[in-house]
Amino acid sequence: MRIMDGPPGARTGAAPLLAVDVAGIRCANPVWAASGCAGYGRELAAAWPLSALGALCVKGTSLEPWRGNPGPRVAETACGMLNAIGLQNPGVDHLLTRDLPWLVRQGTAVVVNIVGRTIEEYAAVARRLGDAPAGAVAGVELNISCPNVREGGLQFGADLGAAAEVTAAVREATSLPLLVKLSPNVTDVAAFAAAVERAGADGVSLINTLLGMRIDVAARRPILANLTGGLSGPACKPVALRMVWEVAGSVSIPVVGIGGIATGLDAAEFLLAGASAVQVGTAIFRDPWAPVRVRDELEAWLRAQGMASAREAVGAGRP
Amino acid sequence: MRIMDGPPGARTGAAPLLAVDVAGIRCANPVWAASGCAGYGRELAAAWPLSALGALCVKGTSLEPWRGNPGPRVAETACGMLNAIGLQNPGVDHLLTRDLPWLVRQGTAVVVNIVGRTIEEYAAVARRLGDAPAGAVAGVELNISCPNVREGGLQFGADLGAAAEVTAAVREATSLPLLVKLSPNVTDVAAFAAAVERAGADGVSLINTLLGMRIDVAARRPILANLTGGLSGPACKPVALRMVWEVAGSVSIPVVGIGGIATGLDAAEFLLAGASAVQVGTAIFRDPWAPVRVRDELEAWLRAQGMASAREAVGAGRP
Amino acid sequence: MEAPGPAGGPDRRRRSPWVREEALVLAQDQGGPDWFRLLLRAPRIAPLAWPGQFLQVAVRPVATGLPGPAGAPDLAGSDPLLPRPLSICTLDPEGGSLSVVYRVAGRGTALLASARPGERLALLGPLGLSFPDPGGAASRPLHLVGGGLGIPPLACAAAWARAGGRRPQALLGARGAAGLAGAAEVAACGAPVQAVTEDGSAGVRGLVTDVLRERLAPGDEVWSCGPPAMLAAVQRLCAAQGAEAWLCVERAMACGFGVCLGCAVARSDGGGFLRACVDGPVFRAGDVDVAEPRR
Amino acid sequence: MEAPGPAGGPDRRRRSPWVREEALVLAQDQGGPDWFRLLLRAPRIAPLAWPGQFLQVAVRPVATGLPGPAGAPDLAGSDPLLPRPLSICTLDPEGGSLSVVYRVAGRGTALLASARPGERLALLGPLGLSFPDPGGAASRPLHLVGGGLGIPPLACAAAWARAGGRRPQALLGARGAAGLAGAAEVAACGAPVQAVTEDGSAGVRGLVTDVLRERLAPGDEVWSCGPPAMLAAVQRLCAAQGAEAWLCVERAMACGFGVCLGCAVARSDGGGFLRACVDGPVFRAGDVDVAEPRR
Ligand SMILES: Cc1cc2nc3c(=O)[nH]c(=O)nc-3n(C[C@H](O)[C@H](O)[C@H](O)COP(=O)(O)OP(=O)(O)OC[C@H]3O[C@@H](n4cnc5c(N)ncnc54)[C@H](O)[C@@H]3O)c2cc1C
Ligand SMILES: Cc1cc2nc3c(=O)[nH]c(=O)nc-3n(C[C@H](O)[C@H](O)[C@H](O)COP(=O)(O)OP(=O)(O)OC[C@H]3O[C@@H](n4cnc5c(N)ncnc54)[C@H](O)[C@@H]3O)c2cc1C
Ligand SMILES: Cc1cc2nc3c(=O)[nH]c(=O)nc-3n(C[C@H](O)[C@H](O)[C@H](O)COP(=O)(O)O)c2cc1C
Ligand SMILES: Cc1cc2nc3c(=O)[nH]c(=O)nc-3n(C[C@H](O)[C@H](O)[C@H](O)COP(=O)(O)O)c2cc1C
Ligand code: FES
Ligand code: FES
Repeated sequence: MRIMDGPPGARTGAAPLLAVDVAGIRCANPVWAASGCAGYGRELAAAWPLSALGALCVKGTSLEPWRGNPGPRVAETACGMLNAIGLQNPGVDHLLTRDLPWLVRQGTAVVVNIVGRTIEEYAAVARRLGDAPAGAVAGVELNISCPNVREGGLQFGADLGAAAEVTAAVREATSLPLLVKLSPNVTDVAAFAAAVERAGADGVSLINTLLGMRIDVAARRPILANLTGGLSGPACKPVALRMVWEVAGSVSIPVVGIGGIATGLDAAEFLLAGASAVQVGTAIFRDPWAPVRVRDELEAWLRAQGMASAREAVGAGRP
Repeated sequence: MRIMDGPPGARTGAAPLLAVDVAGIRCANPVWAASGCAGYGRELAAAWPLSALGALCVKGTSLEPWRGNPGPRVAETACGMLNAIGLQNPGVDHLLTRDLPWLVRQGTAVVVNIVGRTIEEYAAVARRLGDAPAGAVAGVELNISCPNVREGGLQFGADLGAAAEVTAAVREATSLPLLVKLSPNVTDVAAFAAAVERAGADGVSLINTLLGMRIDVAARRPILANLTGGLSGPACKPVALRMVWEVAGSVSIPVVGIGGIATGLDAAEFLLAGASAVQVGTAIFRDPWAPVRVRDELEAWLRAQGMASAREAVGAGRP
Repeated sequence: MEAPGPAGGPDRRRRSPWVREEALVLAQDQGGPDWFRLLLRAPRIAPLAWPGQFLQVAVRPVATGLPGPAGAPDLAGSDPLLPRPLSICTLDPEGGSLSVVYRVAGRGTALLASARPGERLALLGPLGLSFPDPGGAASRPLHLVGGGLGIPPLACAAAWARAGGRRPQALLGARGAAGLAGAAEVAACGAPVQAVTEDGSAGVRGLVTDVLRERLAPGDEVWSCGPPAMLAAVQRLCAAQGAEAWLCVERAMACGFGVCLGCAVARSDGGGFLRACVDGPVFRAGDVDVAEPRR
Repeated sequence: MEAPGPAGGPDRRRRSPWVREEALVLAQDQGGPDWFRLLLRAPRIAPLAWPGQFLQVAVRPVATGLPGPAGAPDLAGSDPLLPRPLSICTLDPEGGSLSVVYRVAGRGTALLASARPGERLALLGPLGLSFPDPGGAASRPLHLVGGGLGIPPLACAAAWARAGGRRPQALLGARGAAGLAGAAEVAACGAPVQAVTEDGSAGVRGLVTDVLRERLAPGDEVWSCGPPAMLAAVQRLCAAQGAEAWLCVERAMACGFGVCLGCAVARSDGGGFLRACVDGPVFRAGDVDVAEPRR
């Protein structure tokens, strides 16, 4: 397999099959890299051209730099892993001045995952993204679902009113396409999707990680310093797929599916359930080439199914 | 390893190490078989004496026989499986007249998992259990958490008020030890535990399955006839353990840990997190001897840790 | 729960106590583009087994001799989580061996195809109810009707019928010649084989039921295994002709020994569901609705 | 993010482009009660590697030649999900081979121990920053200080130092003789070895730092790898003596190439965290707080 090395446009000509527009984010293909699993793209760019991605969601970015949690921060589980990174990131200014200009040159759509401790901080990050050159930021992914920070995570993602409020504030602060990233740690994820839709979201992405734990039986204490962490990887895929199915059936904005996607057929399941695009996260740790492989396998599947475009698959598994 | 073949009492003498009392249910050891994963014990009894179990939770039992869902009812996932059995069962009369007398002779504590479509039905099943000979039923496990039925499952398990109400009604209807089996498909499982504690539960058991889905990409539709199903097995263990940790830290009634337990060390994790006993479910499908193996491995671990009793491990992983 | 009561004659199916055994892979060979034969030494299970019964096969070899950390017996891991149900194809109770013939249908069977001689596979079995005991009706015609991966269990079935004094005739169908997995074993077990292929690449062109229709007489006995559509056609044909039919029904399974209720087969009388794993997989045709609702 | 700026002299650590390679298992042998040596043919990775760098090793062999169903490339499955980081022990860039020496610490390494010659293991590497280039200071004393499973990377480090004209001296510690995993390789790579064991079963009785204290002079250079407590002691000793120390620090990892931020190592200046995988694993002693907060 030859990895493309032109800009997305180059591929669009060759394979319009894969091109998608998600909530106003135009992508060469529906396979994105998930936030926190691809850094700011530099490491992966050493392996393959980032333009092979539909979009890259950068690590959760805050107004000021965040330290993150002490270690251990990761632990493996059956077909999955727990992480409690705690949103370590160098802040939005670093992104704007250092990483974004470089990313733009790589020719991939950049989606900025934003985090904050307060509604004002979220809005401020979104506003700061307005300082980027036009077109540099393809979209904003509002992360109200990190289970690993005391403030700025589930406090917004598990409260319908707060979710709507922060969405509305960020909507005010930016005219960029706005995705809201939902938490699976709620009773009724469709209600959250509906709430943020009403508050002005252009799309939703889900799932973020499921809150989980492991205990070291020899040391007799939780393995992660943070005690709990977020479960990701194939283990969480059935839950993610069910939530995408529920949400896609209840809102009219596009849905980006995330959770345990490691193969093209995994991606196909999410498209059939109603996702317009998918994100590959944990699979990257196992195989840095995973997003490119997923894209190629998805393309092969679409062709085998005789589908004329990825859009044709979206929701095609629904009754 | 020789499997004991006397009544629990015989073992209690030999290994008081493992004996536990959970919410008034006296067990030879803290390893139970989970509801729906051991039927009514007859099939497993062909492999090993049921008296090796701490307790056996029978299949969810309703007032009248329930048909269950059409197939396919099961599908494998990464390190887990989905089921949508739909609580097929022959009803409480069948249990009382056919299975319970036989079970009592096996010398294991019998916990009856009860289900209903309405609060009245739940209460009626509990009341009928009063017709059993004294001591035949060791306890009731009130299942308000089956994700696979329209009525009588999450309708109670995902609504704080309804959960309390059905608990109170069943409490009224029986004087047997009462466990309430909680759903993981909620935002705040500890709130449910607190609500049922206030309503009269003697203990809680958790987790029931996580709602999930798989799609057949060739057929382009969900694999399960019921569309969604419940995720069980090792994949869900980190979520289960985290919920047990949360609940054990917030109620004063005992907690029975369930979810992905397949080894003695898995069981140890749940005990350290605060569970007084554990249930083995899906692991039985992979290895019918799993509960006995888990018990023996747990015993070996307790000895290696120099613990004088299983009770000593309960909560010992908490700060 | 017990097996359903007989409705139309004595229930001659057999059940066995099941055991767990780490069977030794004696040989594995590829029989067609997508199917394999696996010969196993299973001295505990083989003597207990009857034709029509199946095994739950763990698709990854047992991890023996690993320097495992204490208390972590599950080194092989839990992916795939569940064993795979496979019918017994040939059976040598005295020699303590048996074989399965299987199609690579997905990941589990693909992993199984990588098992090498000398490795050990964990089996649970023999499971389920067998075909009915063939003895005591030497002159009664017995048709073994198999389609695709329903053919393999008819091999030991043929041998059993022969041993019981019967003269079974096999009608084995597939899309093409390459799909006649296990047909050679059926013939070797003593049943004359008429192959029937949809593309005519082996035997006669058509469907097994086309040929069965010509051969079947009232009072005949039919043992059949194959895809749901074929079983349904056999069922109709036998009902119309007044023949006694026994169908081996496959369903997605979790446990394979009766505790999960995953393998539901609808009762034909509308009275709910039976379990393919313990109430079958061989059912009297009249007792069940073989068409799986969804796939 | 780039490697931290040098604080006290030029940063002579090397980084390599990393690649993926399905390496051939040439040999595997058990070196002690709980540790193994694994020799791999990795003609792409070996020529790129520098001592101190590590590999991400998939613990299950690549499932090659399986008749896989189309579109399911991940036959091996995802349990264990993550590869395991292992340091390069010996290195033959021209021959295209390398070895790792590892302890069976849990399920992943236990599975790795079942890899057999002829099988292929997926590797990612070489990862991280190497020990500092040893060249250009021929007369400067270099102490290689290793403890337990921190010993293996000092083998190729010794060879590199020798090739750079240095005369490295190795101080290798373990609880007992059986724990000196990789000590033979270090010696074979040209560094005279002084073993130090806590029970006195090999070399002198005591801790490596006891011996290092006697040998160390201001201006000396120390490369060290081992458990956190040992590294912390080496760090203190070198700071007190005015020696330059480079420490190879291990942390639980997910990706191993810098994207997950799982492998946090606290900066000694309080300025947050570095990544063990790309900002290390070899760090200048003064830059990091080697004690892992929790375990
Ligand atoms: C009692 C019984 C006996 C069987 N005997 C044989 C046999 O002798 N030879 C043989 O080749 N196959 C047999 N099967 C079918 C075999 O069990 C499945 O093909 C196998 O489980 C597929 O596993 P997999 O991991 O390769 O595929 P998966 O990835 O699990 O699935 C691949 C495809 O197989 C389907 N499938 C999964 N489980 C079953 C099932 N239990 N029955 C039917 N389809 C299923 C799935 O829907 C999917 O389309 C039997 C099944 C049963 C229930
Ligand atoms: C850069 C680097 C180089 C390493 N080089 C070597 C080497 O050359 N030889 C060697 O034997 N080991 C080395 N290790 C440690 C090795 O990676 C772990 O022992 C291994 O990952 C354990 O995997 P497991 O599945 O067997 O055990 P698990 O079941 O995952 O864990 C077993 C125990 O190991 C601990 N552990 C898990 N991951 C790590 C980790 N990354 N570092 C330290 N402890 C961990 C766990 O806390 C647990 O107590 C290195 C680690 C790193 C980060
Ligand atoms: C190490 C790690 C770091 C993550 N960081 C972020 C983050 O910064 N922002 C965010 O929205 N999601 C973050 N996530 C969640 C992922 O983007 C994704 O939603 C989740 O991992 C499920 O997908 P997966 O199973 O493909 O990994 C992180 C996940 C992991 C594993
Ligand atoms: C096939 C199947 C049937 C089940 N039936 C019931 C049931 O009738 N009542 C109930 O409370 N839980 C039922 N459960 C849930 C289990 O008791 C248990 O809570 C869950 O499976 C998680 O544990 P595990 O991972 O060990 O299986 C069922 C689970 C499975 C897999
Ligand atoms: S497969 Fe479990 S009851 Fe049949
Ligand atoms: S292990 Fe992922 S950043 Fe270091």
